[in-house]
Amino acid sequence: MHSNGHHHIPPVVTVQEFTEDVVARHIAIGPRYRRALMIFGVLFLLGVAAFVAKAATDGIGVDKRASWGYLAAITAYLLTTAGTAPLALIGLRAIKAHWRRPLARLAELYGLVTVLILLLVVALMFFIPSAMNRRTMYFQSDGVTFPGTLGKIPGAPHVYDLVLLLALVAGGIGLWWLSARADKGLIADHQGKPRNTFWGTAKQWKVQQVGLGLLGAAYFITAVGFITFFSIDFAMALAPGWKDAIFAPLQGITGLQGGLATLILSMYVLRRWGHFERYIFMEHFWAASKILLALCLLWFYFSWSAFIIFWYGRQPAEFSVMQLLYFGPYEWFFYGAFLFCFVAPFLTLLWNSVRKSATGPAIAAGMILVGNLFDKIRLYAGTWSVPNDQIADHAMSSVPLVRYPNALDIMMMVGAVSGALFIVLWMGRKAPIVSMWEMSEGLRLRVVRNFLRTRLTVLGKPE
Amino acid sequence: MAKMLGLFKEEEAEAAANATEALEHAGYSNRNFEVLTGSPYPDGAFGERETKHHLYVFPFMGALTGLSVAILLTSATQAAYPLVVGGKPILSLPAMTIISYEGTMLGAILFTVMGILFESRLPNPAPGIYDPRITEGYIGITLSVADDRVNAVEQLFKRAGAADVIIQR
Amino acid sequence: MQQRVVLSHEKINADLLKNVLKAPFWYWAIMGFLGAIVLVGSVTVAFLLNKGFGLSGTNRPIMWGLLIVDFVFWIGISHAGVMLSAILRLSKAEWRRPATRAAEVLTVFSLMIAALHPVVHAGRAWRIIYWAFPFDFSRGVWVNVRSPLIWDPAAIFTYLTGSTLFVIIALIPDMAVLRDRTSGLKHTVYRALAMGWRGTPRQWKLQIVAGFLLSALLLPVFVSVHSIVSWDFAVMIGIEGYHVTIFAPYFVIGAVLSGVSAVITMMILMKWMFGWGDYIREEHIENLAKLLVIIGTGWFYFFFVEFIFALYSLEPQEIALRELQAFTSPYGYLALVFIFLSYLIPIPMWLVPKVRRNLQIMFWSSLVVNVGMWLERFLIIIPGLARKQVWPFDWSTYHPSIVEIIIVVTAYALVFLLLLTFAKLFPLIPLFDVKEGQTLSDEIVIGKRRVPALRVEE
Amino acid sequence: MVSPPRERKWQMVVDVDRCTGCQACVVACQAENNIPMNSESIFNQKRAMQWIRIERYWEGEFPNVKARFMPFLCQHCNNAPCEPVCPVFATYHNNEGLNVQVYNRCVGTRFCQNNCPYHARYFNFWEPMWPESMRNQLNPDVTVRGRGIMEKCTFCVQRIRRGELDAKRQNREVRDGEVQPACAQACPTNALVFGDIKDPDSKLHEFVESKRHFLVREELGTEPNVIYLSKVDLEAKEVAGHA
Repeated sequence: MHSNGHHHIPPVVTVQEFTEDVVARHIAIGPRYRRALMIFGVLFLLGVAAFVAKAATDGIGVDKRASWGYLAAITAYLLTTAGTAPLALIGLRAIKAHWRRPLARLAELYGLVTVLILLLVVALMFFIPSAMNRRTMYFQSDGVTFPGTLGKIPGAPHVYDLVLLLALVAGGIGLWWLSARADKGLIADHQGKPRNTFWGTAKQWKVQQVGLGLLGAAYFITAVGFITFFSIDFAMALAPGWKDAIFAPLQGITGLQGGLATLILSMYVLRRWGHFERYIFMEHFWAASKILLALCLLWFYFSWSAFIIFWYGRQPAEFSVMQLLYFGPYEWFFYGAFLFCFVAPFLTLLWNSVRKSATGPAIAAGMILVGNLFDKIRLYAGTWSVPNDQIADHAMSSVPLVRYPNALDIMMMVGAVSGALFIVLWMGRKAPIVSMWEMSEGLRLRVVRNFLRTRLTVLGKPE
Repeated sequence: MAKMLGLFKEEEAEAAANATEALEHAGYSNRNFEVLTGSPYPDGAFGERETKHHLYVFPFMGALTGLSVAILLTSATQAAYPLVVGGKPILSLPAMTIISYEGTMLGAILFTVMGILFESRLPNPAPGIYDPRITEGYIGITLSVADDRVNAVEQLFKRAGAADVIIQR
Repeated sequence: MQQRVVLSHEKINADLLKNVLKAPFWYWAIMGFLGAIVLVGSVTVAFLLNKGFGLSGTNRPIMWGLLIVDFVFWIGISHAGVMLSAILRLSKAEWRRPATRAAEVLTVFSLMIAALHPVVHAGRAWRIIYWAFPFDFSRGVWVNVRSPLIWDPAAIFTYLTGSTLFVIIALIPDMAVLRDRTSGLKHTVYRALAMGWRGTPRQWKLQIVAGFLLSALLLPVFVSVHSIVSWDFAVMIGIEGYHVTIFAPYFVIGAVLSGVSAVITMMILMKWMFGWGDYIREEHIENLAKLLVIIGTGWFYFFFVEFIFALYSLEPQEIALRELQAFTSPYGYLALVFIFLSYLIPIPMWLVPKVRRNLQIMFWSSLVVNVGMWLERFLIIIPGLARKQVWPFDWSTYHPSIVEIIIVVTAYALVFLLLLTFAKLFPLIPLFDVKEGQTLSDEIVIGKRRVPALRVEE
Repeated sequence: MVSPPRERKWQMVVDVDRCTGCQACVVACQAENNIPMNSESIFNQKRAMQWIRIERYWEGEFPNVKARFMPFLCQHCNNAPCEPVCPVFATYHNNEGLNVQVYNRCVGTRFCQNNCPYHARYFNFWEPMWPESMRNQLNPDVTVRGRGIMEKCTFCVQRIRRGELDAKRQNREVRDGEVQPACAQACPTNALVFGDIKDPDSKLHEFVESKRHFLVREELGTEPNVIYLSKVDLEAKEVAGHA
């Protein structure tokens, strides 16, 4: 929808100027950048220290799960923000949205955070009991008669989650490497070094195009699959009586929302402090925030679909789950999530003028990132605090009390987030932080022409 | 005063645009003349005056109206005849939410449609000077001129390359 | 690859108004045939109302039969229109232009027919006024807003009103075209419908904005409609396999799958019937097919999760039901047909560009998807009811009676009849939308390549 | 001097151990509540109407086969799943713990029957018919239902009302055992016991305390007002003892 009035047409930048500008800025690292890198690195190390300390004091093991809920929460948080940031890009590439270009490389960088997620998930594995004789996705039982079980499968759930996650990590690294290849070559030229892998032959470009497409599809499917399994194995299956088919898809939606929010916020930072005003226009925020708005609505829709069924059913099992997740010990976290994942960003992004600005979408994105954290704490800290002896039941006999994070928990959470940002900034040095080949392609396909008495942008649609 | 309509062929849109310019040189600002086309053109393609509208206000008004009506209906009807069903509360908020939501959207849609008709000044019983060829792609420029200047404007249209000029006295 | 076809307004008018201005003989033949079916159907309905619902195949456990299955199916089809014209409009997809109106009209008519099903299906249809138009002052007792059967009419009414107005608003400029091409009574009617449209910049501007705004408003409604229909089932704790939280999005995406395939079928039919080769081109069908590959895969994910979670419960009854649904005759065979027709055959096929551009194959494969989706609804609704209770005393099976089958067939005939009637009175492809597409299409040159381009206002 | 009547909550106890499956309750109910006759074909169509039905199951292998009987009637749940789904309030919960059905409101959506976990609701597929000879046996206190509507056990509400009126006229409370639904009255083994749980000297209390006491599908949380007492199977006990 256009608001009425004249349309400010952004200036046309030639590929030439663009390349020189970005390359120059990439080669000369700024002091602010270096400082940020250092700070995040230190915070990350502190987080690791906190983890070690907590392991020493609280101990590790399936029976110690209750006190580690916040680690699970932050892992899920990273998974549904950084880990899902590439999904937004992949989707936009699939529909060939021309405004994806400035946030392409950022998304690919966030894809690298999957490595950190891998470490965290490995740590969490120690607290998850085997899938024997309880409600899981693996239907296993050792002799104890359960209907519809497959008997014994060793290693579930741990092995399967690990395999999926490894595939995800491979995909994340692959996406970045394949896309960064071309730009590395470009940088090498300007540094007078010889290109080592990528010469930009027609064949190589073709490989790039097709490869990114296939790899993207693979990453998308793996990510959805892993989120599904993770959210069930590490949350739902730990809360007896919680049988909620929509939970995994809801986590997927939350992931898309968080991922896009992460990208919008990063794009804002890049524009504001990275001085990319010439390449990142209001139009980019405008288009992105429209999708973010839709995702907020979807978040509510999915949550509501679960809630209305529980509310109507009124079965004892459903009642206790609603107590645990919505209106019981973690009610304030739920209200927080509801406010920041839906109400506030929705009311912000509702206005076209806000969507057309850079600050508005950035603020909304920030809110969503906060709300997502609340949501994860409610879900993971909540389910992890259910005592072990109930785990095989089909209804919760007692709703556990709330657990607030202690100093170590907070240090770990901060550490994890800083670790993610550290990875992004650090790898942002290896290849430019905007995807130059993709931007140049965009600049080539964008022409401004006179049409009768008005001036219009003409966008080439090669296919 | 006479109403005039200059018609330009579809493929000669450029000529039409020139004509509007010529009109402006001849002292008719773009609030005097109006451009009639058979299909939408980008804003300002013929240097016509820019459209101001408040369509975006309507859906919000409609949503508020619909929401309040729906809430009133649902809550009042439950309170009016309080029957316990399935141990659910007399004021079942989740159920009310769903109906209120539909009410809100209905209100928004109805008001928007009204807004569209109002803002585009439809229905319009007396459309004024018009020619069927416009829906065939011809571009029409219409304005009302003083009788003594009719010929001048006609010449102007012709010079710009009008296929036909219709004059209504 | 979008090829650029240059068409004059005159040609567009001539082509797209062909049927409106002068319908060929075969058109009237088809109309007569469908009319006959509808006549038989209405007599059957009257008979049913007169004799009572004992005429149906339903029995005590299986209280909801074929008509409810068909109701869900038509609601599903009705999700094509807004899905396409709204989402594609908002995402400014150029290839939406020939598809939008046909899809919207399909929405309106299938929704009307869908709404008829539960009415006919009720025990005392003549008293339905209490429910469908709920607020019955004479009795002092109001409707029960807690019942999904009250949410349903609310949602359907909103959606029907919205989409109808959507179509009407978009029709105004084309009414003007018809006004200028007709004479006599027709002319008077179309002049009234055109409401004095002249094509001023203001009117066009608002026409465009209206498209976006109404799309944005209709999208959330369209999602709510099928969600609420799904809650008709999902709120029930009395039946195994119904009380599932995922039903709402699962039904919606299934509806979109069947709806969009229905649109493909319909567009190809339009191309063949009216010879609109210049407007409905391979690339349009191809893009729709691509869209369907994504939607279908999403639907398959939901289907998988829904099924897996029935087993997740580890409750014997729940698992027994799934065995009945998937592995016991006759449902087992239906399940096999359903999964192959609605996903395993068409979706992989559509990954091949050659197939996507072959209208013959696309026509049949898109048709097949809807057969599958109809079976899906059947398999969701009937087996659960057949094993309604934990103890086998009241278990039963369901054989649709001839009466139900006739009514179902009539529903299809009626939708086609309405669509063809519309095609006689109004253009099925929005003229002004196609013309605008012509105005906005351009080319840019990169090296030796002429790339088709699009003029946009940023 | 009329004192306001005590709050009532009608409940029924079904002692599965005492039930012999003689179907007397079914016949009594049929006669009392003007339920149309069920022909064989109607049974085969699975459209038979019995407000109370005896479900019979065979247990064990021949020769030592046991017949098990389970009387089923509307459980008058406190959280009745059938009630909220009715769009026209044709069924709701009254303040005496009864799940009542209002025939005139019913439009026949059959949603309630679908959502009843006890399968206790019955739909009039046809206009109910009685042979000429039976016309005079119709109970004047009970509505004759038309086709296309739902009906189900009412705990013989007409008898409850009669009892209440008598009590009121004599300016006293309803005595325990004074009000009897047709089924309970007809049961030769007293397997069905009806009463008012709010009545301190009701004989329901002893059963409710019994350790054989169970509710059908308790996990659904419907809180039925019909309480079942489980079967006592001595042999089974022995078998269990040996094992």
